[in-house]
Amino acid sequence: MDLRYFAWLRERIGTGHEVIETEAATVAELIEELKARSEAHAFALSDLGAVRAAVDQELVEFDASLTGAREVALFPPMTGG
Amino acid sequence: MDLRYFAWLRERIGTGHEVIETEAATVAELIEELKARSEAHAFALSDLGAVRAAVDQELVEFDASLTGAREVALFPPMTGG
Amino acid sequence: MVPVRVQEAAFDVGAELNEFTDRMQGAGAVVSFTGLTRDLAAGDLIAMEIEHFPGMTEAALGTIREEAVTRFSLQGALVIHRYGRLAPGEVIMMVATASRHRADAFAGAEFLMDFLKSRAPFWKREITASGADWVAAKDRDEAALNRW
Amino acid sequence: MVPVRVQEAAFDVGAELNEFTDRMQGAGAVVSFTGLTRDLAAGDLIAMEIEHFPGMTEAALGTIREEAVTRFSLQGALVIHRYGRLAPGEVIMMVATASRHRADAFAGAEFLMDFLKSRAPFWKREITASGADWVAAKDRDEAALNRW
Repeated sequence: MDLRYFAWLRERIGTGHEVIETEAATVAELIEELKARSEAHAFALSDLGAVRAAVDQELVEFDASLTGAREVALFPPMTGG
Repeated sequence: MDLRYFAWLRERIGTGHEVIETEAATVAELIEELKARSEAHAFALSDLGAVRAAVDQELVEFDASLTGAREVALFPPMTGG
Repeated sequence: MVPVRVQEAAFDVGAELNEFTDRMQGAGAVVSFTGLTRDLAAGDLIAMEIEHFPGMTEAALGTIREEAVTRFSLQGALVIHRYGRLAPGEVIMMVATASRHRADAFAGAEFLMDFLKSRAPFWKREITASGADWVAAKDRDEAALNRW
Repeated sequence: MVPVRVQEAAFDVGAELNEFTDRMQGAGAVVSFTGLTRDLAAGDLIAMEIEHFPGMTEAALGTIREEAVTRFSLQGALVIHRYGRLAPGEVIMMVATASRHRADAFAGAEFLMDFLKSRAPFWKREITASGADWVAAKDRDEAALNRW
């Protein structure tokens, strides 16, 4: 699965893109897996109130299913405009 | 006193400007005087719900005093913008 | 630049907006409103004629503008309104507001429009194939003032 | 003209607004919003960097735009948003809306801005003399969504 990170999440994890194998059924499960992946991941994902997720470029809640998903993006709350 | 009329009030009265002598103490009294002036005035001023007034270029209510006033303008509700 | 203008001549909304924005140093938000002559009724509008009360118009717009600037802490506000004969699709008027945050710029522009609409001495007349009619004031325009 | 554009290059707000307005035949009201990089903190902003999520950004803005058009019966809506490095006072983005009556054009533009702000994948970073900081999302921006 393709993972994409943006803004300070990207900076803390140290990359904007990685490819992983996962059996996670939901975004929440995926995030738990990622936190175990490295200290950087754990730090970046320590405050989930400040994390938003998109599955295949659609904003979702953490309980969203990953069935059929090809890409998950994690990032801070958006600040456009 | 200078009187000015605008829009359909001007058209119905037949002039945009006239000068009159008046002892009217308020706009309401002035309007009553004007209605007695001609049929055209009476017709133009028959529906006071559709008449607005300005004394010396400031919007006022009909009970506004005319003490010291030099000009009274009467016109329909405004439709700018 | 004069922040309130009442004129017969057409003007370039984009150029006015750019010039206004350039002068609003430190503003984060600029809102503009443009009013155009629509083809109102059955698609047969030939022209819109706008009468106004020279002198009072400028004073009323100036007062409304000052009130908007104070009330919404605007960094600037611009009002341009035309009078005379306009073709369908022509620009009648514009307002622009600038503020630090977007909510104030939006509120300031809406406030300006609401008051300008019912408190500035302009009267519109539509010329159609079947004659000329003064545009009636709308109850909702008067009601719009109550929210402020 | 493409109604949603995400680009690094600067653009001319006035020219875009004029072009948009020219295409809105029959509209009586056009509203524009322009967002500018303010000198936010202690007056020492050197630059604003805007990161985005290519592909998702265009899709999200397109969805928000469609929703605004449907909801407020707009005759048209335009969204242009930049990314990359911007100097203080530069234009970040604009929206424009057109409708028959002014209330819809205003509401449509505010709706677009509220959703764009918290639902389109842009992230701002301020570069100042003392370093670089990601701009924090504001509670009031999230709260602004609840009114719609």
